Amino acid sequence: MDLDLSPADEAFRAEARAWLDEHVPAVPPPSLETAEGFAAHRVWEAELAADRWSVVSWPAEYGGRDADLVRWLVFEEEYHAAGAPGRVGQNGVSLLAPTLFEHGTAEQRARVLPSMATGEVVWAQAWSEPEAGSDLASLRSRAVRTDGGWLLRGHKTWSSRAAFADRAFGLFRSEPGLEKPHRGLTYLMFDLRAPGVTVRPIGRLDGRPAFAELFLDDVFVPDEDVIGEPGQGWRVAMSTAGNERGLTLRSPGRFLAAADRLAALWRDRGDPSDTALRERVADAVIGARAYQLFTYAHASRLLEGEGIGSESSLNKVFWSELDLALHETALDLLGAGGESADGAWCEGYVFALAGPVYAGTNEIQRDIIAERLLGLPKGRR
Amino acid sequence: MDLDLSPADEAFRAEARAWLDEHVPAVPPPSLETAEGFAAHRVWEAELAADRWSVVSWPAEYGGRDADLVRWLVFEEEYHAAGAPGRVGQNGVSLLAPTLFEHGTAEQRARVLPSMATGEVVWAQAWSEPEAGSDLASLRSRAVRTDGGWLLRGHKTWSSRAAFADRAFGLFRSEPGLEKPHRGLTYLMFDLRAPGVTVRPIGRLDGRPAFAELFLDDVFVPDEDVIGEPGQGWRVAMSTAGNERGLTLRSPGRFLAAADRLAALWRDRGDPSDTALRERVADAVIGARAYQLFTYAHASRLLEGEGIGSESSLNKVFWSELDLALHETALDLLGAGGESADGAWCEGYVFALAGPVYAGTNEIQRDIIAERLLGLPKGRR
Amino acid sequence: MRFLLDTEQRAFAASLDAMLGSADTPAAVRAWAGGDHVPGRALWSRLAEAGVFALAVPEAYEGLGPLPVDLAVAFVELGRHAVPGPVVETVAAAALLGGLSALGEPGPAERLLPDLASGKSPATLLLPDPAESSPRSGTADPAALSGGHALDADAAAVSLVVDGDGLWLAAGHGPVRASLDPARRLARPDSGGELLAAGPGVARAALRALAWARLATAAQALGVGLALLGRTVEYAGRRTQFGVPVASFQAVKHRLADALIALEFARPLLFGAALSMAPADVAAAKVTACEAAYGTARTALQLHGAIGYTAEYDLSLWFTKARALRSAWGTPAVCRAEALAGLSGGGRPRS
Amino acid sequence: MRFLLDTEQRAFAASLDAMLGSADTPAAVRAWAGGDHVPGRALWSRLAEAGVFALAVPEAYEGLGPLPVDLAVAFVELGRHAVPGPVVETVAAAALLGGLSALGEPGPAERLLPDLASGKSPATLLLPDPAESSPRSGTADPAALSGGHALDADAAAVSLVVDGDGLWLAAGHGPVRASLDPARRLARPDSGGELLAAGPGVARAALRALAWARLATAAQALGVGLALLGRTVEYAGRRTQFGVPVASFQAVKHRLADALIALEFARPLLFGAALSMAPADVAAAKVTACEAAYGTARTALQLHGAIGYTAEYDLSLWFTKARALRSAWGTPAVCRAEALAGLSGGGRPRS
Repeated sequence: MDLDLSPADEAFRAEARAWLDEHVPAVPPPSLETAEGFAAHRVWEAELAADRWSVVSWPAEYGGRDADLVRWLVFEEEYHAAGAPGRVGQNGVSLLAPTLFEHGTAEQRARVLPSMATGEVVWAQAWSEPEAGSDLASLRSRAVRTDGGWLLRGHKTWSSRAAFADRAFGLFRSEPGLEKPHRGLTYLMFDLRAPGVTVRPIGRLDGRPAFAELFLDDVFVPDEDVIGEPGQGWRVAMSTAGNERGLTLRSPGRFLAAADRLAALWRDRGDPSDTALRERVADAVIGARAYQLFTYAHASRLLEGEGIGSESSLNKVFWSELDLALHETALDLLGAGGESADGAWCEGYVFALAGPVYAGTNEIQRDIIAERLLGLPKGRR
Repeated sequence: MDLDLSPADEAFRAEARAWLDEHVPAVPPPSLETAEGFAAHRVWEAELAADRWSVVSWPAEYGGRDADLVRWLVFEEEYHAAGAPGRVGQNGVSLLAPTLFEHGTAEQRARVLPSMATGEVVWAQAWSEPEAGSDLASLRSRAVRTDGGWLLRGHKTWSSRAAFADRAFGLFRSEPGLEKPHRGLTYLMFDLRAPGVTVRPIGRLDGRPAFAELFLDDVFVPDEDVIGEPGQGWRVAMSTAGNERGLTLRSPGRFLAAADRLAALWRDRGDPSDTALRERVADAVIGARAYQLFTYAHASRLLEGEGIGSESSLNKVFWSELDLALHETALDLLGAGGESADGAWCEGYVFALAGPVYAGTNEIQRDIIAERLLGLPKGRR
Repeated sequence: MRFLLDTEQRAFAASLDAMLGSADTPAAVRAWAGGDHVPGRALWSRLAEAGVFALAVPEAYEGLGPLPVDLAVAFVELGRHAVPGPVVETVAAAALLGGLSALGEPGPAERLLPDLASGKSPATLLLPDPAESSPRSGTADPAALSGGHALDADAAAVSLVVDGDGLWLAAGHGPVRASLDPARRLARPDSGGELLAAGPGVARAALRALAWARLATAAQALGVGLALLGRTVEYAGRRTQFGVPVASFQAVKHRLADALIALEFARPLLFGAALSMAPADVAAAKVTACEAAYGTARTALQLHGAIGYTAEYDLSLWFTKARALRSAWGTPAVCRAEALAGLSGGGRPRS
Repeated sequence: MRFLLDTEQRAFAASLDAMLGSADTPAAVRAWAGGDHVPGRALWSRLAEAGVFALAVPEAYEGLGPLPVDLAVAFVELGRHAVPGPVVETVAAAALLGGLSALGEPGPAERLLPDLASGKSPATLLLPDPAESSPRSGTADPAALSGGHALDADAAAVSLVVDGDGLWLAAGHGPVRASLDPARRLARPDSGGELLAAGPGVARAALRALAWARLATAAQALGVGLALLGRTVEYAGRRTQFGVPVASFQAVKHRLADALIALEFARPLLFGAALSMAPADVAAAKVTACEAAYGTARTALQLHGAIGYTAEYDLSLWFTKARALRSAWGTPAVCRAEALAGLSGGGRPRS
């Protein structure tokens, strides 16, 4: 048992750190959830890509560095510690790309991945529908067979980044009426500027359009943009839903960096004798460290060939509650001034509030933990 | 809207305070959960009764003072503020006596109440059975008809005080096999020293016999010790289960006094700059005050003739969690020394631990609150 | 001893509830957040007509008060409907001016109070952190009480600033900054302006204003929490997932039950504080109501799922207010410390 | 980078688990609580044979160590079975003596360590509150670290007392006081006795002993928590109320899920601390494991209902230990402060 990086991994860390020290902008770009901020973040992705830092875990042929899991974690730590900008291409890189690596054709990969790596094409996810939140199998949007492709009809919502993104991917019901709702779904990619697509941005709590509704009215999608077999979309989506570099092993780097900023805020602005706040700062710092070490243990198991199991539900509950506690503590540390919406802590707080809801609510995660990890009887869900 | 006591009520408070100042022993008697402590507490009850302070809310003819709800609350505040001993007769006074007032015969009242008021006869409750905890309707112990009375057979448990008490009361199944489990139960009083009764004390977490198991092997109970009609026991028991002076309006005096002791401990032993503990002390003090005021509002509604509703579930959850938080805070304030089992805080902590479990677990109370007060759909329980 | 609202007080609450419920208050909130004060001012006038602001103004100055219990009744309804604007600040300004008058300085009261009572002049207020009554607050910010801003100074006709022993009528204000609650607009009143009063009475009157501000905030927070709970109960009963109403899940039921417990035990603290107006009682009510409201807000957001998180769905109006009120007019840490300092001892009722 | 126990370490855990599981450990716990040390000493010998105490003793003194990772592995199993006696204290005493030896004072180590390693001499230890490493603890108790007692001094063959720069071998002890955990017997070692060592090295070695005590306590607490969770999962699946297993209620399931989350995130902190033995890492592991164990204990008690509350049902053995360990060798407040002081900064792995 050890936590030591190999000399090659340490060299990788040093190279990443040096590049970031040189390139990370001193003044962060405007919020990702504004038109100008979105554009600025594309420019940053291009800068990353130019030196092959935008998708380190991808194969070199698609612009990556073939980084294994440990190096990916190291890169993420360095990236967030350097205070580098948010990743506008995250949905594509962590959700769509793994699916393409596993189920896409060589042609799809060659066509889609390079422009994703550079930020030239930004992808939005289109999973949820108004009546299908955590209960994803109850999707109603349809893909209807047509000559040379499919016509998409329906209504998607909570589509992150879709207010400004270029393309989207999601599941559509191609064989309606089957008895099992998980069957008959098809995984498709489509253009957000295609005829028939209406994008309606939805304001977040703070009014910023962090997601959008998509109204799809006979949107044509050519056969080449179907991933995997038609009707097999659920299996295609699920096989990478737990992708290790995405939500499952959600980067500890982000929480470590936030905990460090919180500790610094505490040292700068905190009243040293206010142990009530000090304990909450300590819990956040300890929690970030626990999450990092848990992730290293998880990564070690994966590197030994173990699969990802239901323990990803432990992750989800832990990081989402940590993130929220961390930001609530920061706002409380700022006192009445914490109400001000200008600051990074306030934006981070609004972002963190969504954590316990998306990617499977924490209630559902707790059901999964109880049933699959503890073996308790399945209740009605 | 006011919180002012009438001059007569203030005079009552002053009289109680003066009597308690004079009589409360400087050195508290040994723990109620020991043989010698139990005996000492009986002596104290006799002393209270001699000056008609043992059952203030009872009619004068049975040794009381006809105190209304407000005076009862006032008395309780004074009693606990004075640090007076625990009440060994509590089970009888708060559970059995209200039932006798409502459903007993004049003969039963005359026979049972005076010796209860003096502590000469101490009563234990005998509700629970091994397979019937919160689900009280599933009782299995039987009362079998015999000449001039009933024979009790079965197994009761978690009988508070039964290790040292004289008599007990409880529900027994007199008409087995009925379809609805709440039917066919009879409410009986019986002698814990009668032939056929085996009392097996059960040690609490700290080893003290705070309750007992009762094994009943054809224990004869004369007809005169049935309360209400045979077969109507559930109705008889439930009609006073929410008795206002018992568990429902659980005396705020006890929590106020404990909060005051905690605040005093904080002033004596706390590190003033340790705001983490200070906040918990403050929450306990505020919570005790909230509970007091909530109870005054509740009492005001009762005095206007409103019945007791499901809001008693709000009470139960609140006081049991307050009591536990209060004692956990005190132990934490004592630091590593809090581990010592000698102190009153440690005994209080062990006592408080049972609060969220007995008299309907807090889980069941939350179900009731959700369904009856908020109108949420009844789930499976 | 009758610790219950009387029939008249309940009728007052019901009439405010009905009035605000039919006035499209959410639209007024959104307009206010965008800097358009017209619908909010119309609402303000109706509240004034109902006597809300007059409750904080002595009868000598065309008011009905001071009547803190009735004020608390009204502010629960204002919170329930997420009414925008410097409602708390206007009450606090009235308490300050009324207090100054009682201390022998009636001039500013004579001049300003009638228009506060009538609703003609919404007011705002910036108080210094009262060191004597505020133990350490967990922040080094010198203006911990308000973050250095006065709420809605851009909409107020009267901006009062207490600075040491001086009470100033500010002439203008700095740039408006966004709050986490878009309907709260933060600006620092310009320093200087007209000196309305000076002397030790100003600081004493400021403490009185602080107590009234906290009482009104506590009441508003309780109303915010009740609205959040009510909306969430309704939504969870309607929304289905996995084929059943969300409200039938036990975990959902228990979270809602806990929210009700927290709110219903904040309520007696609020009215107990209104009866005594003792600083410790008011601080206890403030922290308890605000924590209950924020806890309910978190529950509401979680149980609504993504829709609760959107600006266009009304839930956000209450959610963001619950968060903002929590730190307004004294953080939870400050209020707990004051409550502990004043409440402990005796175990006997205080009134 | 391979942050996983190896096959040998897992086998070691499994063998201890099997041995303790077949040894009627609960009976030994109850005997110990009653002052009968015979079954507990028999268990002690078997643990020593398995090498548990030798893991804290350097090879030069007939030990196998120091091997903190393996020690943590062992102590998780000791906690899982609620093993009685001064197990943590013996390890801490060994760390102290080994530390002194490394600082050039081998005499006490030569004399005492072999018997600690072999299980012949259970040891206990009283350290002063190390002011330099312990920020304010929230109590004015001068002996905040241990409440002024040494655990099980009546059963220990070696009672060490650090007093300033002096290390003493105590000759006897005061009266035995009950702990909330009946299997923990508290006594104050007599002052004086034999002076084993003196000088600044003693205080440095005492800090090392504190780190080892906290590591072992954290591991023990994790095992206690895992045992409580396992027993409760089993009981809730078996116990029916209202016609269904208690474990099928969603509220029950969620409480158990939360307990698992807390314990499983304490585990990597424990082993990370064992790898670095940095005081901040050890403090973080101590507070996190102890809070997780106590939280699980509360859940276990609540979900068992009345039976969990009885002395004769085994659950109480773990419940009371979870509570006692929480404040032993550094309260949560002390450990949080030390963790914060040492962990913050960098956001990069420490090892």
